[in-house]
Amino acid sequence: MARMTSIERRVWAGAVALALVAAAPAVEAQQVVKIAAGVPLTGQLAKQGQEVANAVKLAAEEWNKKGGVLGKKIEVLEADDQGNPQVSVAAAEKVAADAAVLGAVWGITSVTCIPVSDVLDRVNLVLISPGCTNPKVTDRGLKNTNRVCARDDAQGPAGAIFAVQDLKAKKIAVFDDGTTGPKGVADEVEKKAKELGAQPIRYVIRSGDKDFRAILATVPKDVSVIYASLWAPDAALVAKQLPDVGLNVRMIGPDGQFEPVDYVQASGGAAEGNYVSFLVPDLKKIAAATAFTKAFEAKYGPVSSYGPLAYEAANIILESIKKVGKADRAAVRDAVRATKSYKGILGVPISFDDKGDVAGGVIYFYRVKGSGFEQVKQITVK
Amino acid sequence: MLKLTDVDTHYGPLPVLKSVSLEVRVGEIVCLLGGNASGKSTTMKTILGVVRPTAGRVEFEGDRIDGLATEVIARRGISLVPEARRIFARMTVWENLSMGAFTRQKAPAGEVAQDFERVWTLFPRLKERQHQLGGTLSGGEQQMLAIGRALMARPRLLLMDEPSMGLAPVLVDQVFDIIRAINGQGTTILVVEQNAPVALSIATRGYVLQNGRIVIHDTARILLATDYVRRAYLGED
Amino acid sequence: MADVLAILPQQLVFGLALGTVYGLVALGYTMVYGILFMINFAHGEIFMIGAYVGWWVLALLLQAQAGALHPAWVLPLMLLPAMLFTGALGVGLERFAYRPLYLRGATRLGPLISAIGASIFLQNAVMLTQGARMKVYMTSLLFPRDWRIQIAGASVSALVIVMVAVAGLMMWGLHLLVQRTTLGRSIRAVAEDREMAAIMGVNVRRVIALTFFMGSALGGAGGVLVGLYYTQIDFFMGYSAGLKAFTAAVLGGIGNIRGAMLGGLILGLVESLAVTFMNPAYKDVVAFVLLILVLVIRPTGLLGESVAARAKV
Amino acid sequence: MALLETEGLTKDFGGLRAVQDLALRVDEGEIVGLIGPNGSGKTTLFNLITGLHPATAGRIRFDDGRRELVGLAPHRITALGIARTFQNQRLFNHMTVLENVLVGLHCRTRSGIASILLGTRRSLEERRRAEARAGGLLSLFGDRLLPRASRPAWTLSYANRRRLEIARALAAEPRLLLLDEPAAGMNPTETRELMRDIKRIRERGVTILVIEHDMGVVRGICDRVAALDHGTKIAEGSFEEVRRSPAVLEAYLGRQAGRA
Amino acid sequence: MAQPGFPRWAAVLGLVALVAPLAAPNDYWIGVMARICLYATLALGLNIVVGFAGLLDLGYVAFFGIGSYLYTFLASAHFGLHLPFLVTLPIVILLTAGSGILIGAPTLRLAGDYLAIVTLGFGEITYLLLINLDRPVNITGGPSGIVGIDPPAVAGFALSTNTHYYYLFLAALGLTLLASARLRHSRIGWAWQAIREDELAARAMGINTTVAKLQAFAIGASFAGIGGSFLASWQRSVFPENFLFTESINILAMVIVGGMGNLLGVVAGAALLVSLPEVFRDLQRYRLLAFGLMLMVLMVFRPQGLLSFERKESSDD
Repeated sequence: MARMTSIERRVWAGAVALALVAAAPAVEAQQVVKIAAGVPLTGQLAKQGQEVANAVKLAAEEWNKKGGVLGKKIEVLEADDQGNPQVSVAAAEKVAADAAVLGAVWGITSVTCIPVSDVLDRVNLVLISPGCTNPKVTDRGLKNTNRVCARDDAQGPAGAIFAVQDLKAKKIAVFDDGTTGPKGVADEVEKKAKELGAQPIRYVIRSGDKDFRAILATVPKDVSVIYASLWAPDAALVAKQLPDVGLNVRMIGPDGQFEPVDYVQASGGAAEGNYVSFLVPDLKKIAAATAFTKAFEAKYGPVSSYGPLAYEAANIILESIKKVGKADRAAVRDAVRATKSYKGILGVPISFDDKGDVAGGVIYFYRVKGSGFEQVKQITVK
Repeated sequence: MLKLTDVDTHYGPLPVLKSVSLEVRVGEIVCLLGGNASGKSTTMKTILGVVRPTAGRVEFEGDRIDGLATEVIARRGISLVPEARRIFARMTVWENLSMGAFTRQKAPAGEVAQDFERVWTLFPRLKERQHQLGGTLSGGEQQMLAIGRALMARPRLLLMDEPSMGLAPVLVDQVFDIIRAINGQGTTILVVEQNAPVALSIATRGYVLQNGRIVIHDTARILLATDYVRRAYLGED
Repeated sequence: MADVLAILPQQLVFGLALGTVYGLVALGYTMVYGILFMINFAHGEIFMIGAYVGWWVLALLLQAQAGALHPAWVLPLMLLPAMLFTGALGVGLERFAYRPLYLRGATRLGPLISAIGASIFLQNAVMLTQGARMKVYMTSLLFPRDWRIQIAGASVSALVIVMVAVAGLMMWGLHLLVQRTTLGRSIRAVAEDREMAAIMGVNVRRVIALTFFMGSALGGAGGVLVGLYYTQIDFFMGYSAGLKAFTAAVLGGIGNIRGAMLGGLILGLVESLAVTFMNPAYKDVVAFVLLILVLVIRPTGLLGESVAARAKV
Repeated sequence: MALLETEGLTKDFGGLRAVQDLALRVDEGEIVGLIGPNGSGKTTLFNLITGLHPATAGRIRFDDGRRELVGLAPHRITALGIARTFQNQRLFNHMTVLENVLVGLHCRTRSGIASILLGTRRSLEERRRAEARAGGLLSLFGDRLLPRASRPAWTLSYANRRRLEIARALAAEPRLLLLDEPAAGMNPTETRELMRDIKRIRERGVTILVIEHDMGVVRGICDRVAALDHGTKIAEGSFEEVRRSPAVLEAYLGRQAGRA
Repeated sequence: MAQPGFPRWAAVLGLVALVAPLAAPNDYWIGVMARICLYATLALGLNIVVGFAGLLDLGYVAFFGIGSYLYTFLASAHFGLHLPFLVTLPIVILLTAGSGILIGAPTLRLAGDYLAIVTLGFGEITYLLLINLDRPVNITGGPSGIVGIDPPAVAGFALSTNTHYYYLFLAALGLTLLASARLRHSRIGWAWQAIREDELAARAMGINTTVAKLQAFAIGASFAGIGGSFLASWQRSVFPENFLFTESINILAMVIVGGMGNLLGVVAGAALLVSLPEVFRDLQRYRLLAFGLMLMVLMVFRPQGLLSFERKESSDD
């Protein structure tokens, strides 16, 4: 019996401790407005995730310099989703439970965006994704879910059109890495290319592998172009390893490769002349964007594709809060969706359609030149 | 030379040795008798510091050695021919022997070579098989290897745990002849045996261990005469 | 089919290069396992950290005097600090994260979880200090692209030759060390029978620490070579390389040094052949199915001895 | 009636012949002693009978020749009615004393997963009976084991571990019980107690084949004795006959003693 | 070890768990508690294989994934089947148990770490199949998973809030705990533990180790089937990324940190390893660093786990 009581005591002590832990983040008076940045801060995608979080922080700082919003200071709540669905749900619930949070910039992978949007929808909390491209993200018709990036089924077909019509490709090798975004784009490229009468051949590499030579060697020598639906570092490796297998073809890639450092520089010149599609026109030509780039680089280092998108998303949310004029999540959610022709740093006026996608569907193509990109073409996909 | 005083040893909560005291003097062959699970091997392990005594003291050449690490005790000049031989099965005969000489890496080169010669002389079979893996030897050869390995350390005190186990009678005699020869060359020996008659026939003195306690100790001759052995092993009255 | 045959020699070269890498990293798993019967899950991170040390040396050299870098002296200069650093790290892990456990007679799974904790810790420590962004090895400054030769229809770059040679030399050196030296004999003795080794006068703890040092140093060297060959490194690279190398070690028979090399080579070759003849999406499935088949037929791996009987949960 | 009979039984380990052309017979109701120096093949014989090692050649017949044991899986052999103890004490150390015995009852109980999960009355009833039976087996050894029933087995003393091994083996309701050095590590009082216990077990109708080094025990309990050396039977008969056999004397005491 | 029955501390614990949501400051912590129950169920399943039967399984996540996807196939728009929860769950449990036997069978001859790597291989293969089986016929939805999974509805009441899910998961945890306790004190449980302690002796005691091991795999997998169904219905979507190798490791760590074989310990391990990363959430980028360090420290100071089955007690002489 003596032992039972000791176990009992331990059980009680544990329960009390748990209650204390749970009670710790007690409701505080909302003296701030919080914006959540939900991204992988750790794990394989940490680099992209941290860039998003940094861009949101930069936006918040700039607003704070101008006096914040609703007369309150803006804080950024970083929520680590590790790029993992389970973890993202927990992170989203913590965000949802924090009454000071009025909006979220969430997600660079759809496997987190989708479950997270379900969680945030229950509390009417708006989210704008800077990187979740899967059609399912917005096709489910949630009122709170928006994105400032291209959908797979816009970017993919545009890539196929560019390859077939502009580069006169007959045989296209289509690569992806077996993860959501890249695979989704690759599927769309394949579909559209077939429609256009070209012959796509699919290849899968495994993200995390670094030696793709064996796969590249199986690519027929008569392919005219490679559509590499890959993240920038992997694309740089492919570009570098192509000469090792005697292939000399151009690559096309989606927005994940709009990375001067991780793609262009990392390829050590091998990417020269390759193409990358992106949602927005040349940032270098937009004054607002140059200011952002300068500020970002001064603070956090080189900027790539996600930074500007996340910065834009944060600004749209803050602008909507300002417009609503009160800390009302549902109102903010509706105001974001109602955004019309928002002019930020992306050079195109942003309007959300009724699903939360950026209206318009224009995809811009760039060619790698030197250490950066030059715009070569724009394609509109319906 | 070696002196155990009131040594208690436990495995977990189980007492294995209970107040064991014994002494081995320079030049002797001392024999430790007892049945299975009487604590003989534990005595060996306690001397070597493989298990720590929970009470009592172990002294070697006047210094207290209980509490020292096994390898430190080994370097002081004690070596063991373990029960069931425990040679390194995946190493060659030569390598096993050179492991035996591990503590003597700083010895003059010729000396170790000399020791190899000594082992080859004692056990010509081993020389023939010096490049064979230990695990491929027969039981008797493995026993020779285990003895040879222990000798390579040039121990002042040699502990032997059941050197006759599993050997054909003819080999048992041979092994005990060798033990006597080693002793004649100046090595003190503590031997644990079940084969009491043979062991006592070469020993100076003997201890009988039963359930972790020393129950008898006397000179070998008297032990043989008391017929303890005949009683214990053949059930004679 | 003719196409496939035409690229086969090339594929074998790629498989060999990859397999060498796996084998080198697998050695670390196997050495630690051989002596402690413990899967050192942090070994992948040690490999990754080796790659980072090598990168820093190269970066500093480039800063000091751009150009005129010749692999003949730069490569040893990268390898040495990487091996020393990772070796020391391995010893530190053994001392603080594993030894307290095995000394206190934990179940074999305790050290496994501790190793996983160490792996998570090291990965994030590197991310936080070196940044989450990948780093690029300036390999082309050391090994120009046109340093390559044609052998039997395959184009082999100088880097691959150097990599295979260095890895081969290291394995050969390790083999000699383990087979021919007193230290090697004491390692094998400790692996076989820790207690008897101590009775022979071997300082068991020191031998275990040294084994960690050597296994980790080889992992670190693997990191440098892989960095050069892959040209990109990041804090996460230890995960998949570690998993593959571990698989290679088990395939060959874990605890067996030659088995690790063999397992690595087979895994590398199987992967490159799998993508040649099959849907590349199933490359890793093929590798794991092979592993399972091998183990079902030979439950202790290709060259393994039945140490598994001792390896109880 | 021959409960157990081996014929030409042989076992090789690599190059080593551990048991050679062995013929042995144990009649129902007997206590047969198996003696011989360490390494003479006694334990290997047990492993062959219980199916843990496959025989290289020969036959093992059980139940008056009705069942051939060579080739059967160990659990089938146990189910037929052969149980054993181990020389080096293979108790389930982290299980309680009672649970060790309950493991022995495994082949005499039937409950399937579903009835256990549902807690059907049959399964509860069976478990209650099993626990009662296990308790009964522990009480065979007076108050040596029963008061310690809920302790982990590793906390037991040497002698009690030996006793628990026997209780665990009896739980399988064997007709033939194989005891591997049951008296090792026991003091004289404990040994006397053990001899009494073994005789009592025989009275319950269990035939016993026992390996033992303590000749007092062998003489005290065995109806017949067989002596092994190097895997072959060198003598068989009453204890006195075997003890006087020159081959046995030589095996135990060396050549000189054998000749003496 | 407490004999079966209803120990008093279990009643206390149950009571605390029942009223716990009232003490939770917000929905997030109720969600964390729900997740604790979910993972405790999974950990209990793995505990049967690793803790009871002593078979080191590094690919447990395969069963978790198989359970999730099976549930999804039966109760979502993916194949247009919208079977009711109370029909789906038993089917999933049975099928997942079957998958346990299928995957367990080839591993029977393997011991220790060789078993570990083969199960790891099965885990990886499962993940790769989930990713790739969207073509030629779309079965798994590929890397972008399947969305629009039905929430569980019992007798017309559809679960929606975290509190609902908490009570559902808690009930399941209670049942799996009860099942674990019953099995632990049954002839099958004793057989498992005997195999863990000494497989050879277990065989000599008349245990058919082949059958016993497969039973362990099947029961362990069936718990994962429950967990998988819950995850799918709670998350409303499933992705291959839910079922990475790290998840196997995570669940294994719960079992070991808690104390292998000890039911309360396993639940405590799950509670600790689910809540620690949440407690560390405010550390943001340093979160996993702290978590890794904690794992090491925990193991160094409690090598046998928080509550281990190996209690130090005095001997009897």
